[in-house]
Amino acid sequence: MAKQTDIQISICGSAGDGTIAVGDIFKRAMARAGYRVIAFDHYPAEIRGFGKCISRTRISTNQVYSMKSYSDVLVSLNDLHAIPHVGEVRDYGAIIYDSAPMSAVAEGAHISGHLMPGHLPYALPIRELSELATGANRSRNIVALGFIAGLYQLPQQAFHQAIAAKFETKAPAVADTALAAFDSGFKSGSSTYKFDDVQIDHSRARKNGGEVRMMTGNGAIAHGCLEAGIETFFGYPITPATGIMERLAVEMPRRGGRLVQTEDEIAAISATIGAGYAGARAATATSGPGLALMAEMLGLGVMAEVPAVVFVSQRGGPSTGMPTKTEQSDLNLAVWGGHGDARRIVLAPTNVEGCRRCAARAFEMAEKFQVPVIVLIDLYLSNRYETVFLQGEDNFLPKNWQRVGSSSPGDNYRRYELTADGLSPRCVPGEAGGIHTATGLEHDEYGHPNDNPDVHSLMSKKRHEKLHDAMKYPGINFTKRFGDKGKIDVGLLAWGSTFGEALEAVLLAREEGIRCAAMKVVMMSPLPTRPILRFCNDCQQVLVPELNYTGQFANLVAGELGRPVVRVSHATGAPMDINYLLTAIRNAAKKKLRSKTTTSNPAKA
Amino acid sequence: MIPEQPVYLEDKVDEIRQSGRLAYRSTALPTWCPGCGYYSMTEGLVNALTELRIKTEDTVIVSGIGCASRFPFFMDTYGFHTLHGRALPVATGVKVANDKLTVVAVGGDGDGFAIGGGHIPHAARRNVNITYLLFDNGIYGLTKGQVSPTSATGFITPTSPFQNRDAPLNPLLMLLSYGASWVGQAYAGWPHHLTQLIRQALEHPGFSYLHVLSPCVTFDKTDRTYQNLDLAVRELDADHDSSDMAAAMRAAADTSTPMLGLYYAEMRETLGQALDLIAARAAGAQRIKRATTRHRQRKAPA
Amino acid sequence: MPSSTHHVVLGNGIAGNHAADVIRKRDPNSRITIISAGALLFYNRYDLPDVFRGRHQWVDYLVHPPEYYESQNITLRRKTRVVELDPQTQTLSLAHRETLHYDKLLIATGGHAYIPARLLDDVGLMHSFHNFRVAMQVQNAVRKNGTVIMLGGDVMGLDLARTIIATGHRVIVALDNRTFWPHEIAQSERARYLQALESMGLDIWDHGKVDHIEAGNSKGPARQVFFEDGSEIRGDVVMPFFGLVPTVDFLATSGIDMERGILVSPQLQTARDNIWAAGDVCQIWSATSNAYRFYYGYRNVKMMGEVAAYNMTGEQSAFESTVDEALEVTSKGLLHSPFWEYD
Amino acid sequence: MGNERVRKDYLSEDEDLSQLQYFGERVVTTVRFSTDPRDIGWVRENVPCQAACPADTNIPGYIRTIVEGRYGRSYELNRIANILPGVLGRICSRPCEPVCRHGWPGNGEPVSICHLKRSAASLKAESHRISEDLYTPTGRRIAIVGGGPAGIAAAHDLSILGHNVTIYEREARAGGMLRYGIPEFRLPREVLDIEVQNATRMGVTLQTGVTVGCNEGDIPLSKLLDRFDAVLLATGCMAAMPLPLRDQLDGRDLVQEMPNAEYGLNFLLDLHRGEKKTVGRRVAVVGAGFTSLDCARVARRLGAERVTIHIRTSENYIPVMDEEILEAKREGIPIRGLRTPVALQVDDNGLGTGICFVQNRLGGWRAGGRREAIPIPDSEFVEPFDTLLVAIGQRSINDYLDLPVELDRWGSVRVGEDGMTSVQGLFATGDFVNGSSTVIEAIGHGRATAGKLDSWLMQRVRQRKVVRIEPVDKPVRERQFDFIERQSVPTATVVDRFKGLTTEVEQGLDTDHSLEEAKRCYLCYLKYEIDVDNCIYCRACIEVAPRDCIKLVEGVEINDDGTYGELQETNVWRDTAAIWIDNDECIRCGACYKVCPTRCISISKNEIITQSV
Repeated sequence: MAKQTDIQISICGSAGDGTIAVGDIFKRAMARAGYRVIAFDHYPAEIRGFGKCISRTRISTNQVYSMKSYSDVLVSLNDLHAIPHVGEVRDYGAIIYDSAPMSAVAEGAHISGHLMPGHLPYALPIRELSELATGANRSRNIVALGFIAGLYQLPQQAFHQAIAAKFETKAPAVADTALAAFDSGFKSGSSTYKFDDVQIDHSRARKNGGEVRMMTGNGAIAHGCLEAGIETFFGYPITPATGIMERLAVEMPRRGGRLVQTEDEIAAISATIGAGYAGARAATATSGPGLALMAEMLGLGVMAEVPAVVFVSQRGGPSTGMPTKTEQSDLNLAVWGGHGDARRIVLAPTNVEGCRRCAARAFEMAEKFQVPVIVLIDLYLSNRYETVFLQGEDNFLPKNWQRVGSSSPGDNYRRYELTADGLSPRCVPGEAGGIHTATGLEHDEYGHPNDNPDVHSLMSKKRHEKLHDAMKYPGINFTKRFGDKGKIDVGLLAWGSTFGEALEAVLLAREEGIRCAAMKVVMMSPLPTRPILRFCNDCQQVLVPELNYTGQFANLVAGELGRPVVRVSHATGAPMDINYLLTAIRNAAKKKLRSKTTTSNPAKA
Repeated sequence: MIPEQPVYLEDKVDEIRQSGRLAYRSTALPTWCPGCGYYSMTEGLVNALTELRIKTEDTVIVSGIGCASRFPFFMDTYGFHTLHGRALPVATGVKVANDKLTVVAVGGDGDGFAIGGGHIPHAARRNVNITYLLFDNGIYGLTKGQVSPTSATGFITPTSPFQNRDAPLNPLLMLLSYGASWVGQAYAGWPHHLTQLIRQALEHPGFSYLHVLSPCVTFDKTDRTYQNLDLAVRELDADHDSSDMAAAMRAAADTSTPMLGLYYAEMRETLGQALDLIAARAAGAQRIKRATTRHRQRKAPA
Repeated sequence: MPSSTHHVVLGNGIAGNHAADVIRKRDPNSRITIISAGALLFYNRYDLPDVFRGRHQWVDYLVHPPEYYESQNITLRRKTRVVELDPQTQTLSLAHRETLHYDKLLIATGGHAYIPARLLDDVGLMHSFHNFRVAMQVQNAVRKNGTVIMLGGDVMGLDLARTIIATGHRVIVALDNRTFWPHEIAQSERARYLQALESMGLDIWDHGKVDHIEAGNSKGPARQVFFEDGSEIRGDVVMPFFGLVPTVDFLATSGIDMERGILVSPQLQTARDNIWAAGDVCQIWSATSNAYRFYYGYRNVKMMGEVAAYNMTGEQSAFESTVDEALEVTSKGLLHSPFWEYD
Repeated sequence: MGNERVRKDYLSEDEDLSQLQYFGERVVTTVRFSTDPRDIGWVRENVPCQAACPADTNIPGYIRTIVEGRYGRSYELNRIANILPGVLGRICSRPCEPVCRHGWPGNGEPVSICHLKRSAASLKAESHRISEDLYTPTGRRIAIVGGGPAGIAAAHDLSILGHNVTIYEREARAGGMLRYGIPEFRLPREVLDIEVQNATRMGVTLQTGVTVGCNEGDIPLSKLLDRFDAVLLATGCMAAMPLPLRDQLDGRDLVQEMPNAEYGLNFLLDLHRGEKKTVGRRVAVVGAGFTSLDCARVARRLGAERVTIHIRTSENYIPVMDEEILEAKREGIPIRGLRTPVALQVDDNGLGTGICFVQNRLGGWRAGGRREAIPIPDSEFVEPFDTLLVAIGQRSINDYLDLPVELDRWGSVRVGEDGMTSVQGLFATGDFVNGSSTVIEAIGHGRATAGKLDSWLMQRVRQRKVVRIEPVDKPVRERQFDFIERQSVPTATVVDRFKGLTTEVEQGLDTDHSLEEAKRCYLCYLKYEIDVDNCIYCRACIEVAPRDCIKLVEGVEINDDGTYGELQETNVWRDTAAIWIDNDECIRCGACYKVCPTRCISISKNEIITQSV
């Protein structure tokens, strides 16, 4: 069929069923096979035991940036957890479950009793197959995986490699077992008559899948850090940002980088600022609660003009909130958080590829503009997988800060020299002639404390205006418009992970004939108001979808543009619901029609 | 005192000029209260750095908030005046970023043990190779004389008008139990002794903690004055074994007559060494891993 | 009356689905569960021959769209096999080790192809036609202008044969005493009926009993059938059409009276309370013939389902067949069976 | 009186920490002696009183010993310098007091150094024994012409140095001006007698009533020169300066011709030789020096009703201590200023009736803080008198020289660096060389010349000045001392004074007042120094300093003569090589010493002493 591949597979199980692991193998295998992948796992806040795990993977011929609102296939490794998710499978989608559970189940406790009439059941003796193939039932997940691969005739080779890679650190026997389980699943999948209408267009799979990498937002950030030659990282574990540190903990030492787990977020940002001051490419990563703790030190970074990169992955708040749920409610904190006029750069990538690019560029920008840079993502983006091209690498700049300003080291050196663009010559410890004291106190050009009114106003101006050029920084699209060109009925102004859903919704809306477009905004601070305003002026209505209750981005935009926008806030802890968004678009379009009819007539007359 | 050999001030002055000591000073005059022990600490550090021939550009002094916060401004070394209680983590960052630097964190008892108290144990256990000069005057000087974690019980201040009822901390015992690899105590009134201890602290590879007793000449005229400290302090017994933790703790426990000198010192892997080791291990691990991967891929298609 | 009565219907066939339909009408609030061993929603098996006419989408065979089940609030459990029935506790044991409680149970599991014992070894080499999936397999297995070998040749087979021949294939019927099942054919009449078959385009192969079946070699037809007299024929598929046997294996321990099928009263009531049966699975007491007998054909089965449904919901009506069961030869000399008719 | 406490502070060996607020123990190292120009220069510069004293008196030294109650030692310290403490404690012109640091702007009144000298002399124990460091006899013979202060001082020193000294004194008794010029109510003769006796009793031969001169009966100078290894002329200025008058023919001196007019000097000399002097009802005294004041006051005591002193400028500008002027006024003697005598009115029988003055206005300054007086034309007026005493100055007499001695253009002998005149072996000293000056200057000069003479005789320098540097283990002053008022000296009532010529006017300070006054002294010879090795540059000292006396310095200039020059002040931290106590500004209050957290401030006593070599 000509139809391009675009399927979403959900694997649902209980912690310990290897749900996430098998989902991981699946998406990596699909990436190897050359499909574009986006995946988002849901796992429980509980450390161990029976929490629900869902691994959702959407594979497509061309990269997409959001999950579908429905799944095409659901695999149940644990019916109790899977049953509530049966409804997310579309009509004529497939549901795969174990037809031979180990122990008797109470009435209604088996998923087969919960399928919707439109679903296609695949009752598979998963456990038995696992035991048959491996002598144990621990490989149920991989049997199921094999079954899917077999059922849809996915390339076995890719899965073999993915499994091998997955278990390469374990004893060889582990991988052998896994492979055996997979093959048995694959066999039964291949021999099962396929009723569902889940279609995969094998012809369109890129044959040279190797150059495509599978990454989470966290992984991409880590990757970007490494590409940027990160030298030091200080972090404190916090969901959902921990993954960044864990990845770097493995990779940085191999490249001579240094990573220290600090005693708290305050220490983490402190050490990062310290390292930045000392000239290292330094970063830390945290989530909302951690960022709140870091606010004060960020103020210091701004005042002392010390480069530092802070990766923030938002989660449900306030307070401890919902550590394993996603939300975009730390925008205010990231942009305004802290005391005083502490303007900093805030980047909010909208997809995994963006995470990597922003992460790498963040170091360059922090260095160039001598200011802390916050890269703001959320749990959804942190944990979701996407395939990322590493082909045609953006060539990220190596560490260097040009000597701007007239005063050169040694010769009447002024660390905070007032220059045209507000950027001052930076020296770091070890450089003779560059000696200075960085301080959180207001200071003169030499860095000497000075609270004289002129000095304060001049320096405040410097600290703010030097960031104007940040909006021109090459290598990142700080804003980008998608969808219909020119005047449109509905425009979506979206940021962060939500942009993916916004784009999806816009595409669906256009299929319904609504003239609409979406603009992604990647730079939150300073806000690139000019392009945003241009976009808004093209729109009858501007919707700002975001995952928070108060509409923080809407407030930011409305505030800076002085233009009303429609808040489409969605604070459930889940990614933006495409249908919800679609409805909002429809309504906006309707409203616009009404207003047109009422207003246009007198205009004509 | 008049030395046996006639010493003329201007000769001394020339000597000082030649010594290069002054190069470590900034141009700005220190703004501490006259008589403040910080001057003693400054000179001690200046002299120690001079003796050790550490280049000014290779020295970084990190301060938090409090009377110590201005410390870097009075030195012509690299300096970082950071936030209340955060000198240690920032210093750690600087050191991790560049091991070649000589990093000195300075702070007061409030900065160190109140708001920053959480950082000390970790700097100590990590054994990050920096020197922490803690200036203990048992009071918040910058905010005009409130009680601090090391204020004596019964101390009366604007925030403890009916006497401070809290028991003071025993910083030396804390640091010893935190596993600081070098713990010493000095007294601002003994500048030569202080200098020597700072020198040792700087030379020690690892986290060196020097507790510097000093009065607050402005806000404490009654309790911890130079007079009282002069009478109270004494040197550690000549036979004190600085490798004997128990002995060090016994000495530290005696708060009535604070003893000055090196309490405890041990050689231990520093954070820098640890990170290098990790890097080496990581490099090794990578090789092993590739091997297994190849092995897998041969097998997989079967 | 708001009823939480759980009506469980075993079988996703004509009887079961019509019963469910009636139960819903008569008791809008009751719980209705249909249990099906198959994967699909209710579809009309009488249409299955169309697979030879290029009707390959199972969706096209559905009697009801998915929405129907939602609107009727009928739960359809597919891929679900019942392994045991316990009338005492009114529970069903399902293959996946779930138990299901019922208040009123209708057994409409129908029947499945009868395979003579001597052919059991060769089951793997024969194609059945009882559901969409196997029907598709047959359709796939038969080459263009290929040959289909039908063993026996009951009315279902003959019905299928009509389509296969119409789509340009050849059908060989290996005669047997169950040919024309379930019609009882007097020896005297037999030749006339065979005549009619031939005039319908079937090839008659009258060489007695089949000895065994073999898979053909790579080239050439896929199957060879050897007869006891040493003769052999070749074709793409071999399909057994020896009539049906009721699907009642899971009732072994249930203590329900059975002969070949489930023995029921004219009200389709089994010997057990709250259990009815309908369709090909049951033998109904006939006062006229003083015997328990089977009734076949779409209309009978549909009727049984409805009667059972009425009685399950409080009626006491009896089943009476309105179908003339005679096999006839039309004026054109073609065969016609009333069991081929459905609406 | 705080007396007891203070004594305790300073005397007790075991210090009481609570009262002396300084910390820790000093390591007192040994005393050392220095000839380093920096040390000598330091004392010279930082002890202004001693620098101002012609006799180089260790003033802080003797004042401190008074505070310590060691009057005897105090007396000795004085005597080492001027050999006549009791005398100078009364009539010294006190060049030290105007320069006293305590008198500097902002510091209040100078210490009454002179009165304390007197206290030392008068309060010392009955049993006090003076000490002399005698040199072995040299056998050299020296003749000194003139037994005035200069002569006596020189004689004392030379005799101590082991020479045989003979004083030839024209008058009946030694003492010169002290005995014949100064009235007894200022200088009781018994004091003079004892001290002259003390000065001359170590083998000095006094030949009184013997005139050296050219008249018969006189001993010719040339002869002395033959008989002695050296001769020292110390004949002072024993002649009055003539009053220049309009239309006064050459050679004539109306003052001498007039019976009721006289030169003040002669008036006093005669008086003290025992002549019976009388004065009229109205006495006009012309002149602005001690002599004129003495004449006026004597005249009052002799019964004159109206005694007026006429001076050319005004009393602010005359070389007399205010006390003297004050006492004169108390005694009812008005001083009339801005007038210059131009003529005398004489009646038929040659008696002067009035003196004619021309009115002056003040002009520019002259050397020594004197003012010009510029006559106003046609402003003459006449003051009538019964007796006129003229004391406008004195000059030396050298008509007795029978040798060709080189003179300068004022007619006094010219002496070289070595104190010798143009004639080999002939030395001259005192007013005879310098012109009319003060007693202390005469003594100082006499002793200086004696030293030179000795060197010439012995062909080598036998004595030198060195700085004695002694550590002081604590500040000996307290800031509150700086606020003690200058103690005024009790004087006799005017009634009592006029009972006779001998009633001493100034009674001197008693023990308590002496102590109080002595406490005022800054003890400038104490050197406060910061040990930069120990200094933490905390500037606590600067904080407590009462004046701008402690400075941040890059260094200090050294003058060509090797003494300290200007401090190179800075306020740049990096350039601050030392914190330096500017002893020029220092008032030795000890505040810095007490506040220093590291005890890096040291105190040393720096005294110039004479050391034999």
